[in-house]
Amino acid sequence: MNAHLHLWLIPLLPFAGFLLNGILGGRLPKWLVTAVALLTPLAAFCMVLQISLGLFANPIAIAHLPFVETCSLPWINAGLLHVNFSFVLDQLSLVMLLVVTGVGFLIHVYSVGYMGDDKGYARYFSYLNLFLFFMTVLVLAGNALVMFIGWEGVGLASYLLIGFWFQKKSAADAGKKAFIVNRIGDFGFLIGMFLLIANFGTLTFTDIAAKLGQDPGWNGGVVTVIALCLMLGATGKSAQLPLYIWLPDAMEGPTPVSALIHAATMVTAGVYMVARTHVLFDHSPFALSVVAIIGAATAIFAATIALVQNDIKRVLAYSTISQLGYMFLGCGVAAYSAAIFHLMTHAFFKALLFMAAGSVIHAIGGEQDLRKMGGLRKKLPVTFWTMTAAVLAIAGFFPFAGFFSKDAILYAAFLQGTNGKILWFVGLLTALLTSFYMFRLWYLTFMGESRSPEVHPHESPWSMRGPLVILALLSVCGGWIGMERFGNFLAPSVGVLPTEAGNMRLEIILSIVAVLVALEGWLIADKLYRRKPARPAQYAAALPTGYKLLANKYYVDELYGAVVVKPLLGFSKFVLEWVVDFVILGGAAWLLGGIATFTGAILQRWQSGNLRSYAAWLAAGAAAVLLFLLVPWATVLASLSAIHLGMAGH
Amino acid sequence: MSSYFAQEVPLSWYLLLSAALFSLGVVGFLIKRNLITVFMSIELMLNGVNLSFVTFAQQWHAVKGQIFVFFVMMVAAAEAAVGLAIIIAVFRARATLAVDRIDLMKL
Amino acid sequence: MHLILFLVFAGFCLGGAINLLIQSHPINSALSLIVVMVSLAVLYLLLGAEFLAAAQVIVYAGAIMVLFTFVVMLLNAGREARTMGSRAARSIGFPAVVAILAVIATVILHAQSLGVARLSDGLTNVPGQTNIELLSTVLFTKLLLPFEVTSVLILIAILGAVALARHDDTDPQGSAERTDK
Amino acid sequence: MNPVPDIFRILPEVILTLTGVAVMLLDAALPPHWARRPLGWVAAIGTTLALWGSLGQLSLPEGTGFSGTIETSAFTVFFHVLICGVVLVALLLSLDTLPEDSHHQGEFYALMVFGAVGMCLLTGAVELLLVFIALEISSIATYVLAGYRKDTARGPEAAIKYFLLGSFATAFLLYGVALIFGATGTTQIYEIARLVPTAQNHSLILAGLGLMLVGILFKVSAAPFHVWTPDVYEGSPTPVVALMSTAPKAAAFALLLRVVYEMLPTLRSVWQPLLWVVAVLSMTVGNLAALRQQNVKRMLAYSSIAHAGYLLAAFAGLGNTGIAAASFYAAAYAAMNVGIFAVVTLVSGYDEKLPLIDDFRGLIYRSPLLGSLLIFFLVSLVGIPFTGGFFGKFYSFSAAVGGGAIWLAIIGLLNSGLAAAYYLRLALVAAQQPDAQKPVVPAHRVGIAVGAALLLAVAATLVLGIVPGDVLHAAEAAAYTLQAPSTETSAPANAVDLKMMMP
Amino acid sequence: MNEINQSILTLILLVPLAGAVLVALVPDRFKLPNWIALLTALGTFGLTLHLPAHFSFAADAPRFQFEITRLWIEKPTIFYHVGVDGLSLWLVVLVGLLAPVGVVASWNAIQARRKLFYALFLVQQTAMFGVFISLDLMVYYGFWELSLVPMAILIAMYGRKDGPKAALKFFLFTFIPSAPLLVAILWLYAKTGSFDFATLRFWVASGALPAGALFWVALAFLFAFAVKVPVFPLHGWVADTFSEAPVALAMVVAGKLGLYSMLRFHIGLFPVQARAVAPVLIGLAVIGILYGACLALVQRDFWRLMAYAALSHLSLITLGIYGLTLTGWEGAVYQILNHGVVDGALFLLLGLLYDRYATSQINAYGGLAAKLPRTTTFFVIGSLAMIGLPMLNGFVGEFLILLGTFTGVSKGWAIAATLGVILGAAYMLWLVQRLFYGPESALAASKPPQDLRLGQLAVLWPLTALMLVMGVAPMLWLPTIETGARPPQLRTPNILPLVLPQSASPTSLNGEGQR
Repeated sequence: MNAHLHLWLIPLLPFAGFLLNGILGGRLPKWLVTAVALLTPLAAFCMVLQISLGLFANPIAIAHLPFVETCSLPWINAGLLHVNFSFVLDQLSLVMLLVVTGVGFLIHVYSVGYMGDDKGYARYFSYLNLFLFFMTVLVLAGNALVMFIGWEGVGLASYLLIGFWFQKKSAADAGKKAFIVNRIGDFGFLIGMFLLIANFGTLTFTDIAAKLGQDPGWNGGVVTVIALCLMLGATGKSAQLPLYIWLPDAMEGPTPVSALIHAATMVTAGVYMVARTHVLFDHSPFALSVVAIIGAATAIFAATIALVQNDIKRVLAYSTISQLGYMFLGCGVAAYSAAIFHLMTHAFFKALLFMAAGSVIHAIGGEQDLRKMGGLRKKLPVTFWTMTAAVLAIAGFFPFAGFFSKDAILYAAFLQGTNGKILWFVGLLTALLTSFYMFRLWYLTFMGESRSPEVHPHESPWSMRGPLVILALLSVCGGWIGMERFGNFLAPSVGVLPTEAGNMRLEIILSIVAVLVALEGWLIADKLYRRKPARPAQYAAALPTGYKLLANKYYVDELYGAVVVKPLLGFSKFVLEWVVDFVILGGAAWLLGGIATFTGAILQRWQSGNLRSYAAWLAAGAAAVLLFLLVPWATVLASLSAIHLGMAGH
Repeated sequence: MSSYFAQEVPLSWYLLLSAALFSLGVVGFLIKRNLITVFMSIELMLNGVNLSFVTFAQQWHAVKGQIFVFFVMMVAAAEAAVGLAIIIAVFRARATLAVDRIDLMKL
Repeated sequence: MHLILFLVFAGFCLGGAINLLIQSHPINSALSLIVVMVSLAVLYLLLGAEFLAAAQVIVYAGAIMVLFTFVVMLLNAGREARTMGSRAARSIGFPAVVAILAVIATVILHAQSLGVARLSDGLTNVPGQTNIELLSTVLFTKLLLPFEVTSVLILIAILGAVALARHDDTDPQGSAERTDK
Repeated sequence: MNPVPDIFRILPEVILTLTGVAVMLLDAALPPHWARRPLGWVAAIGTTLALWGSLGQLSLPEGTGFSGTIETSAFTVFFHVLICGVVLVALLLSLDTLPEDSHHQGEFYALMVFGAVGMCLLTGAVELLLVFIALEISSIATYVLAGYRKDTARGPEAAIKYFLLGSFATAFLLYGVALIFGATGTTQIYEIARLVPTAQNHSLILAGLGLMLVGILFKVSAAPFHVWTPDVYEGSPTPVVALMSTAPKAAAFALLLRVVYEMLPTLRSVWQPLLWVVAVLSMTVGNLAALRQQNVKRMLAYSSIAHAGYLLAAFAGLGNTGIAAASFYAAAYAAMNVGIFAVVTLVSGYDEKLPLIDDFRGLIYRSPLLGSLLIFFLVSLVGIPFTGGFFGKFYSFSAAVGGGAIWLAIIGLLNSGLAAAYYLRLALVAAQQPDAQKPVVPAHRVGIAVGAALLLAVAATLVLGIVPGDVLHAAEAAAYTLQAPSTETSAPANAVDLKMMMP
Repeated sequence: MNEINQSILTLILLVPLAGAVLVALVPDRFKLPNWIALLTALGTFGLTLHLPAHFSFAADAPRFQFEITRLWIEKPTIFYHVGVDGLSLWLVVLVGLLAPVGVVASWNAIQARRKLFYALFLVQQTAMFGVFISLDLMVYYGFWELSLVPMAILIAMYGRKDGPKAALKFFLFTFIPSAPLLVAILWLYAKTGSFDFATLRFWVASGALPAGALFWVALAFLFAFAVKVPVFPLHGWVADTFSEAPVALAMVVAGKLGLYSMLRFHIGLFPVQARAVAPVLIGLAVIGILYGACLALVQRDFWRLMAYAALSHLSLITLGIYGLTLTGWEGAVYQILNHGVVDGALFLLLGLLYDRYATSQINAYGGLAAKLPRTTTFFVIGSLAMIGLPMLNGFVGEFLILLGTFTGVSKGWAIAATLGVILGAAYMLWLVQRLFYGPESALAASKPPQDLRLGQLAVLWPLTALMLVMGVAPMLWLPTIETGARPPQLRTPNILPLVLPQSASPTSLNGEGQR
């Protein structure tokens, strides 16, 4: 195996871009900023491409994967903790790298057009590069702690980019919220790492896998706890129940950011992490079923909310959550490669959807409300056609990319016994909803007449249209690799698909069912939003409770506010600050001081200023001294003389 | 009856007298309301002490006790001079000799 | 005889002392104190301290008490004003005095091998030496330094008395403060 | 028999007496309209000579003179130097702060110098008669000085309070001497020490000890004999307070050391607990009462009561350690206290227009030098390391701990924490922004004499805090000479056999 | 070179003192005091860098290096005995590093009476150095107490609203507990006749001293240190001190001294007794972490917020120390360094904000990011380091401490502590948001923008770079710290030799009398 892959260059290239643009960006000419910003991810992408081409060309090399590259100097070597900067290249990270750098680069290009007029142009690109740096670190990480660098780092980049327009209070709030909610997930990750060190003495993924493999005794128990802790981390980063709440708010960021971070790459980190640590999950059926249930629940839960959202980006955000739920469902049924497959195709079409949405928003002057769009099909042809490809892909129509990956997950779920059937059914239902709300979005945006006639939309510049086209191609063809080939490729990293028990016919039947369901969704949307546009409002009026519940996202934010945030703040404010800090602790100090001063005041009264009372005190002192000296002495004298006399008597 | 005409008296009687005089001096300090009489009470105390010295000088046949008394007298004289001068100064400053009024400074 | 003399003059002493306390006019108190001192002089005689008896009369009764009476006259001190007394003086002071007296009396009464006083019982065993000779010998040999140092004491007393009692012609400050109470 | 001429045994006292007489005579001889300030310089020079003379006494063999009435030893030299130093500082301080038109400047200086004679004698006296005379000399001098501002209402009041209570306490002391004389038949300290173990009437000795302690503890203003202190300090001129809060106290402590360690070492088991209690009482009472004081001098008076308590804690120490610690503390206390009163004099003025703590507000802005010095001395009084106050406290409590009195040390150090509250209050007031509304009288100009005085005090406080080795060495030598080695071996405090004192 | 090694610690002590004297002597013109203070601080920092450069890691190297022992006072025997080991080495450097930061932070903030300020500031430096290098308990105690005075005076004189009160509070809170400490030291001396660290350690370990008394002695030590850190219920002084203290002092007031003293003089001297009270300390530390974080969440004043944040972070370090694991110790010492660096930067920035806008009410701020981009950037980086973002320094220490607690102490406590650490992000980011983000506030609009100047950048850049370097390459520091926590002669893995329960280690001289 080639020992000179220089994997460390992949993250460091964008990092260099970050440093250059971050420190000097304000003073560089715009073209230079653009060049730096684009060339560094491009170089990284090219490197990844070169590596993968080299690998594909050389099957022996593939057989030697994973390739681990470790910094010769340790990062932390203290006490129990021995961690190096180590990067690992295997099939899993290769796929992820391709997606991350590839889609990442496209979004960089897209951003050149989208953010062209922004004052913080250099700052924006430096953050974007920073994100790529952390994301590649996350993907390449050879141990959990290095992964944690990327893990927290992407959170940071996300925080910075969501709050990019920091003067908008909602944007700054959303950034903060994203970071803090992610931190709750990180809590689980941290505990998981502690448990790993406590039980395995290492954080290196390959060592953990080896140790788990050596001893068949590892099953359930602590492994479950570790897996669940890691899962908690994953739910934070990948916006699963119950920690998904930050993702819809994250749409406050610039749209390319939503495309890159909150759709294509960062939010999939949780899925990636589960796949990366799949050996742990494999040893804990309980953890796996938790993953599957969370995934399925999130998928349908988010899909229902997406049904009624009016903000184009929020619909996409909830659809992202829902699709991530699919991926977790895939992981939960141990179909890791299917999950990763869906991750990849999802990256294509979801990035495309966001970018197309961005293109729409860009075209109509920043408007994001679906109710004010419509009839854009003619005005924005490129956007329309690419968007259509993406909608078909996400709805799961054959032969678009989404069909293959979603199908693989549902199939894998179906094979998991009775529970699997339920999961499958939930997934199917979600597919129906997905199809419906995506076509709803499609109709509202492009079909019919324009509902805001005063705006004059215009197609985006080529820097934006180019990536759309490329991604549209990928959305169409991305799934043609086929699940089987993809699964076989990934098998060394994440194990084989548990689909051997099934058969071709079943798979085809299920596929047809899925496509029919998607079609049904389209038809309903077509009926409601093309043929009878008045119906949705009527339905909403007919079911006010349900509609309100959905429109308000099940009041989850409010629930968290009422159950967690407000009590915490109130408790801190009143119980801790007021009662404990001020009354009890402050009171104790005050009381001590008060006692001293009070005693002092009493002692001062001693000092009456009157000579005669002074003399009285002196006399009293003298008497006290005399009594002190003589009274005990007298008793001692008496007893001693008694002894003396007694002795003398003898 | 003959004991009343005894030629000797226990020294402890003298000492008790001395203690009594001393205590009366202390009491005087406590109850007198005039600076001068307060000062006199101190003289009374000193006289009580002197009696003790003389008595003990007799007890030990040590002349030092008597000499001590002699010095106490000298000191008393000196003290009287200074003390009375201070009393005069007080009177000039405050126009009173009442002990209880000399309480400007307190607490 | 000795006993009677002792009892009589001890009685005078105590009576004078008590009278000193109960008289409210300073002059009466001063006269009572003179009674005490003269009686003490007699007791000194009984204890064989002739020199001291003389000194007591001359120095104490003669000089010091004259000074007292002089100052009483000078300041025209009248009866003691019935000022509000100090409660502490009574409530703390009297028990304290009682305690002191009790302790000392107990100590004296428990003292062992205390002798007796006899008339004309000299301090010296050397034949032909009087008490006064002995006293002066000791005073000017062994206790020379204290004696000499006394001169400093006297000097300082004079200096102090002059400094305090001399009336200043000018009154640079304090006149304002004099009236404050 | 005695190879040293007796006059050398009292060399400093002689020099001081001559100086005093010279000042007095010059004061009388000079025309009335001439300035009396040079007399102060004469007195200062005389005091310096006396200091030098007492250092010269170190070369004398240790021993007594004048038929065993006065002693010259490292102990006496230590305290002589201390007293002369303090008197010197007080003189220099008075030189610049006494008003020019003050009528009795000459007498003032003479009284200070004569007072020093008494204090020096007090530390050297080994004959109770001389102790009594010396005590009276120093007392009378301070009585008069306390009432020196006789034109004010407070001056004579301070004097009469000090005088009457002082005489009252001296009467107790005298009674105590009488009882001890009665028990042993002598008033010579060594002889008493020799006779006490075999004396018959021990209760008499104890009563005598108790009564003597009343007188001595009054002089050091230890609770409950402290009541005079705040009133007298408040009414006396501040330069005099600088003197009388330090020098007579040091002398009285020397006397106390001599009485308990040299005269009655065999009664350690009796006096040690007593002093233990007095120490705790003094520091607690002093500190608590000082907390609420508004008048600076009264506050410092209470603080000096507390310091007496800290010093008395050293008496819980065994033999040499305790004596050395107490002596060292006396020195440290003298240095910082004379310093702070010097600063207070300069700020409040001789006529004390600014007596309250609030009047010190913004001192460091008005006069950075005085403000810094005030804070410096306060820091030393708090007992912060690298100042004399710290090592004083350190040695004192170290001796207490060494003597097994851990609780005493804990109470004492907690007390010093309490004390920090009011010291710091003053320091912080001085560091505050001055009140623009309230016009303040400018502080005294710091002249040569006062400058020298402050320099001496600062230098002494710093030397005692940074390189205390030499002084401690001297204190230990003093301790060694005070306590005969034979009694040193008589083991731990509470192990004194009571039977030894039985007939 | 040997002579330099001999005298380097003394020089480090004396140079700031000399600078203080010089500052006191020069006239207050042309910013002379500032420059002298700055040069002195930089010079001292340069001197401190000599220490790590010449510290020997050899297995046979003595634990304490650059040692000097000179008799100071004969009786009681006090030695001027100084030296550094792995625990104190970097702390000395840290103090040296923070000095120029402090001077820069005060450069414009202190306009009046600069001489006094800088002189006392430099004296404070000496005192802090003294605490870290003293190996004689009396000398140590001297510096320990001395460090209070300049601080109190400076808080009183340069406080913002109610300086004197805060100064009094600070002084009493920290001074009174040192009374039992002194008694304990005196007791040790009375029993052993020595103030020397090594000697006393031998004595304590030998079992010759009464165990019951030793328990109380150790407790007295701990009490004094715990107040100074501060540990949870003893933190009453922190908030007021932080809101009043000049920036240059607020950066140094909390933490370091007390934490170091715990390591060296509580656990180091009384391992058995420390082990006995460790559970209590662990509990208090965890409470402190959560308590500080919760209170920081609801503060309206950014100084107070930083105070409670400091309580939280310092409690975390305390947890690392009293977890008594090697991992935790290394993390704790490292975290002390991190805390110093990060707090230095954050306080500098907050101080600048306060100087310009004259308020510390968080609500008054908002939307500063557009006007002060550099300030914002540095503040955000500092905040991120503070909340433990990987690659920045805070993470390494935090992780090690939590890991040590998790594996060596108790999972429950570790989880609770981790929760507190997570909360840290909430209050810091909320602070960042309220100060810098959102719409521009009236306050921000009222003053012309003035971003960081050259001098401030010259300090902030190195500090920020240091945060990154310390996060990426902690191995530049950790091995040194390890030699302090576990001397090179002892290579028993993962166990602190100091706290071996039984006599498994040759240096632990546990006798029968102790258990």
